[in-house]
Amino acid sequence: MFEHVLSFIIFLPIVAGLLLLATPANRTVARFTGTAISLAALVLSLDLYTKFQATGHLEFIENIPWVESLGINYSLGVDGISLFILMATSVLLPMVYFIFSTKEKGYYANLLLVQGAMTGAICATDMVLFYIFWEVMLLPVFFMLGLYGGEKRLPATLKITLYTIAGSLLMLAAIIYLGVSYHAQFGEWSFAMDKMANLNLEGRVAALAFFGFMIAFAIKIPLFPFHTWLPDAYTEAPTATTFVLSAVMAKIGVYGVVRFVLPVFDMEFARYAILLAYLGVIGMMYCGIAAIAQKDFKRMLAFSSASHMGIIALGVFCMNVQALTGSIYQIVAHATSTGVLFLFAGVLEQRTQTRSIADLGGIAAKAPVFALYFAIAMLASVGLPGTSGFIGEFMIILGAIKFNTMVGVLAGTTLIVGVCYMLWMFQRVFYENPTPQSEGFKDLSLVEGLTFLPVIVLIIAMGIFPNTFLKKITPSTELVFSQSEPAAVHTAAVTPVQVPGLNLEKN
Amino acid sequence: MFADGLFMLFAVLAVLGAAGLVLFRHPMNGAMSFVITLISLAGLYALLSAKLIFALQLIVYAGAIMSLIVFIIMFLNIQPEDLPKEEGKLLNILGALIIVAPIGYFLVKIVNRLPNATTELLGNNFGGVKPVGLLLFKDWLVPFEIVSILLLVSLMGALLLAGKKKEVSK
Amino acid sequence: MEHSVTYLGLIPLFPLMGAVLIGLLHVFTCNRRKLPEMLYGLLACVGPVLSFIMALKIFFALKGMPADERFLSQVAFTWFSVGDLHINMGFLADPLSSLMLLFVTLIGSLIHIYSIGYMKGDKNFGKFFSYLNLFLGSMLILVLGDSPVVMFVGWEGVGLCSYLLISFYSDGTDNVLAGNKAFIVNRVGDLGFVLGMSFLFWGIGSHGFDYMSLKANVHHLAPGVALATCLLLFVGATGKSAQIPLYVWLPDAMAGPTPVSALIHAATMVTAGVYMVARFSFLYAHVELAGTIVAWVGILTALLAAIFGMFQEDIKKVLAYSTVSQLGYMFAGVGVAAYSAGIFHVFTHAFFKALLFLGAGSVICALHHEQNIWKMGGLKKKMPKTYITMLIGALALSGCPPFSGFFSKDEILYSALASGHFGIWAVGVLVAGMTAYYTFRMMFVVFHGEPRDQHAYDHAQESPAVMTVPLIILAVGALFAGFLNLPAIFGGDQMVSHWLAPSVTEHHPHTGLFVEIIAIGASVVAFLIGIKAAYSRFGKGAEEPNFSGFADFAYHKFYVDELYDAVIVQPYKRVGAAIWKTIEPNVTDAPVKSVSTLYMLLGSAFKILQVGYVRVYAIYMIIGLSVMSLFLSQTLN
Amino acid sequence: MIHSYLYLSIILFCLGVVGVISRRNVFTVFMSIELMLNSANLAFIAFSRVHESMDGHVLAMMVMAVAAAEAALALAVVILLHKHKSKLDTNVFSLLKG
Repeated sequence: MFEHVLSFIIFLPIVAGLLLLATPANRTVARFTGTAISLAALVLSLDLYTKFQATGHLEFIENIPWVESLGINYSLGVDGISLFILMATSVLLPMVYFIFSTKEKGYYANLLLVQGAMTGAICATDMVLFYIFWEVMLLPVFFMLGLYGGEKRLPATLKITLYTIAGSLLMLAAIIYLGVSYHAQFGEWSFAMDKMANLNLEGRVAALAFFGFMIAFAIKIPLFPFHTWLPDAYTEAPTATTFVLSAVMAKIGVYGVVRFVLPVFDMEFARYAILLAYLGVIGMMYCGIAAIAQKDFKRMLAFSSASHMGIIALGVFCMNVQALTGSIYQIVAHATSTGVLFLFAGVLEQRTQTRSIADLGGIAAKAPVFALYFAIAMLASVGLPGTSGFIGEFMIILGAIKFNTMVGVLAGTTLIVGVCYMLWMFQRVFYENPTPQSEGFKDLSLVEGLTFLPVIVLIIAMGIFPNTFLKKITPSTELVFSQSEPAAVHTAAVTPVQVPGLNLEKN
Repeated sequence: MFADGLFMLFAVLAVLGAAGLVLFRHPMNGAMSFVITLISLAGLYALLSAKLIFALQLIVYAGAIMSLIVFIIMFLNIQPEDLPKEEGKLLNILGALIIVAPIGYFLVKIVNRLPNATTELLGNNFGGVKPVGLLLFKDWLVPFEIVSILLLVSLMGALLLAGKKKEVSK
Repeated sequence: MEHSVTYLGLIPLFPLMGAVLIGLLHVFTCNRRKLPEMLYGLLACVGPVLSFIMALKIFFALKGMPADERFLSQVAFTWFSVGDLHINMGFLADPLSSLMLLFVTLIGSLIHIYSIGYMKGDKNFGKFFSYLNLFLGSMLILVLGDSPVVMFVGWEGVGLCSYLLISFYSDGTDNVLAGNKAFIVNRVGDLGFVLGMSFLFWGIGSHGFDYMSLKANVHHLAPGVALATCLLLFVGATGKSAQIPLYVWLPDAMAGPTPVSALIHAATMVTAGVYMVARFSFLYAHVELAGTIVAWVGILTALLAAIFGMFQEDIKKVLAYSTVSQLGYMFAGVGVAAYSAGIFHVFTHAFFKALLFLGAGSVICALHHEQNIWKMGGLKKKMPKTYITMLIGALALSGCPPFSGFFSKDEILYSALASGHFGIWAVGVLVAGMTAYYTFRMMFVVFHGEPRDQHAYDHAQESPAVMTVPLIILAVGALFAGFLNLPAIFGGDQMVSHWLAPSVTEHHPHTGLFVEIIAIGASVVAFLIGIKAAYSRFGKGAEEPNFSGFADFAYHKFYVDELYDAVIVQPYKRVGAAIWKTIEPNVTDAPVKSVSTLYMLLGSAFKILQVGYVRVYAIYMIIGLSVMSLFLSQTLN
Repeated sequence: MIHSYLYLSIILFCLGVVGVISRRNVFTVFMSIELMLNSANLAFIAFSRVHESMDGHVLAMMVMAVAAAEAALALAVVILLHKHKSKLDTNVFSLLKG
């Protein structure tokens, strides 16, 4: 069984979700199934984690021919990069079932489906398979948002649909282009990710394919200026959906860039990295500044999430091992901080029946445990050393400085931008005097407290002992750059597009 | 030559009947001229050695279906004032002809590319009941069954529509 | 040269564990039933006292070694390691950090004890001590960290505690705003710190990023990068140590409880910037220009803060500006490469400023949280212990020989003069006079003359022993700490300077006795003029003055806060609102919106064709067919 | 020779189309559709003769069956229409208007 552990992690939730939809199970059964299945996936993932060798290469490979005439395989595998995102998915999702109990059967079924599909997208090493999981993971989100969302859910659903479908189609075109190019260059059909890295891509069409991939991932991440679906969707979606979107799904965009774009389009990447890096930095500042103007705390967190995603994406574009590792680390850190903040926002909303910052106040005195948890997650989100947020952010800024001084300095402003809106929000909601809505605020119950405890512990552990986690990631990230060593000779000849900015070496 | 003469006769009758259908104001007149078309078509089928179809055209089409239509027209007891007032009918028809002309031209062009063939009457039981029936129940069995279902469905549909009368009156 | 030990990590760990323990106890009991304050008090004091004992142990361990081998280090574990970036969670105790350790733990312990009295009856008693312990732990990490990154952990940790403690009375909006301001302004500095670290790493960090390796490789650093690094790190220092242009948070930070002001915003945290510059002395010694900039920024801050201090009416703000001013001196000291002088001033300042703050706290407590000096007066008789101890502190602050402040400040001014920074020296002497003036203005108004608020005066009484004993201990420190670094001219042997020598890169300029006498003489004269002016103006009791002209301008702190608000805060908010209200819907969202608008337009255009008659739809279809046929018939011949 | 049959089929088809799109009387429209079906039948039979294969005959029978089904339904609809609106005008059906 163990050689198919990845398939189990992927298909256990999917099958359970479909069964739930097909059978007339009631809400309680659905919730229980969801909890049990997600915990089972967690156990399997933990087992996987402990057995992971950290060689830097793919492990737990499964490879079954699927559409042989086109060289499409059902192939799975994890390396340090994907393992980490997989773990984030498996560890964080079970929480959702414990906290919010008042949802319908279909909601839990969709949650299970999205979990399986996301895991599939993370583990897939064949581009077509990845594309299929990528599309499948979007569907449950549409349903959860459109069926169970807030008041303005329909425009939000429409927007996210328009955006993501547009991106996905571009990616599909690019994938087909890659397959055809592979056939043209090597005489056989294949969509395997590792073979694609051998492709020699040049010219205008390759650039178009590169942008096809990049736009699809940029929309998912979301990178400025493709982020406008995010505030609406994050605000209107039910809490657990927002959590899934921000904690994991957005990260698959970044992961896609690392896994598919970086090895395959090394030349294009080297050429356009500076532009993309600026987009990341601008997005970080833009969304961070916009966050301060929000009156709705969920929307504020949405902008904060977009702001952080800008910096995470930046880490990938900096093309050095520190920044890339920082990004991967920050992906999980962000899931444990901002993602969990969304859950806390859900708790707040559930108890006070309001999302307006102005309606709240003085909660710290009413609910010290909740305030403590919230504060820890918030501090991790602003990157305080000793919490998970610092390590990644520091390495990204460090890498960005090497990549381009100007970008690095701008990236550094995340330290200031983040703290402004977070403190402002914390002050209004948790300090000052209680308002009528927060008057009877109840602290976290024992179950809730225990549910959140592992994440809080994880935040601290990731801040104090990051190396235990980094040991699994770094072999893979170091390989990303050592593999493209021959390509690096190429890329040295590539002139990056000219953007104002200083270079450290020139100083 | 005799066959050509017959063809010309039937063809002219068919076109005239069709033109009458399009031009007559009252549907009863139209139906009558359409019957002429159908009967002349039956004759043409016979010239093409389609014996069974010739018979069916006369019995089913000219006989059954047209009787039904005529019956309904009479049943409704249509007065000339019930008919839609079609001002500029001829103009409409002229416009329609202009629209349709390219289609006809295109089809004619296609036909011109086909090899011409003679249409002598064929013996050896071509188009007779037995060979057509064998073909129908061997090669075309499934479509045949589907058509039968279609007929059944339309029958029930007609019944349902007729049955709606009561609900409406309520 | 380095000696590996295993107990360094324990020093910050004691208070940190105390913080976690107290914090958890508080969080889980505060809304149910209150635990006795004594329990929290005892728990809170255990950590700092244990750390102090360890600090003593380290001090004596170092003392027992040869001078150039005084380095104790411990690598607790690999913190993170990616590529050639290799950061250990490592601690380093050398003369510099051991000196810091000693006074931080000593003053920290005293203030913990004092706080038991000061915070009596507060409903968040446990929370307070949890934060205080957390602060001490972070400060010790800052001091002990063996690489800039570990120092940054403490650096941010103390910033966090500062935020938490300033906004401790969290039901008042102003307090929380002051906390926010402190954190955000500090973050601006931290940006500089992080960028400085990054430059340093890409410059010379790949051979190891701890101070020892950096020091060994510093000559590989390109001059431009070195200057940039120095200045960026100094930006970090200006944030933490409240220098121009980031000093604005410190006066507002007085919103926190007074022991916090004493411990964090006077004695320890705010001196972290000076400590950091001294830590990087090898770097600053490498780039002379950077040092000069640091010195000038420092001395100008000293001048500016002294001007502000002369016109304040809140007793804690007077002290806050004097802290800013004294920090300016310290930077002037480290800027002119007199690192030991700067650190020595940190050391003495910690004693007398903590003393002054605690004394002020005692006064504030006695007057039921009245902080306006114009509502006090004549307290000398009511609170003799507080008065005498505060007088010692004030004399030390004003630089009266032989109090500790005199020696340390004089050392700085002498170094500035001796190294040829004449302007800095001149401004420094001027500021010394102003310091004496505003310090004694405060003392005279508060303790001398007639009571201005008879009711409050009648209820005032001397604070309990738990508060006065730390005052007395600190007063002893403020009196005698100066003798530790007695210069040769007074028959001393500059113990502190010699002690620090292995840690900092400095060279003592050799000048004649004459220069030294000029320096001392000028300082003493400035002190006398200052105190005379204060006495003639306020000695016999004075009423609250009405300010006009320059004084009014200074009373409003040159409107710097308003300027920052108008130039940075408001535009920032406005940009945020503009993005949200204008740019987001009209610019970035425009492509998506235009797609949907396009579809709507097309829809309404095609709607005209939808007449509803099936016949017309048939006509459309036939027209389509017809057009297609026309086209296709072209292809046939 | 066979061309003549096909030309006739085209002429009848075009007349049927003209009837459908230019007339408003439901019966005429309906019978025009029948006319088009018949023109198709003619083409079937003609091609059947050319290829000397009887599949066309079978198809023609199918078309007749469809025509019969259509007649049954269409006439039912016409009756309803007449009942409700007392009109035989196709313009009465305008529910599809956007």
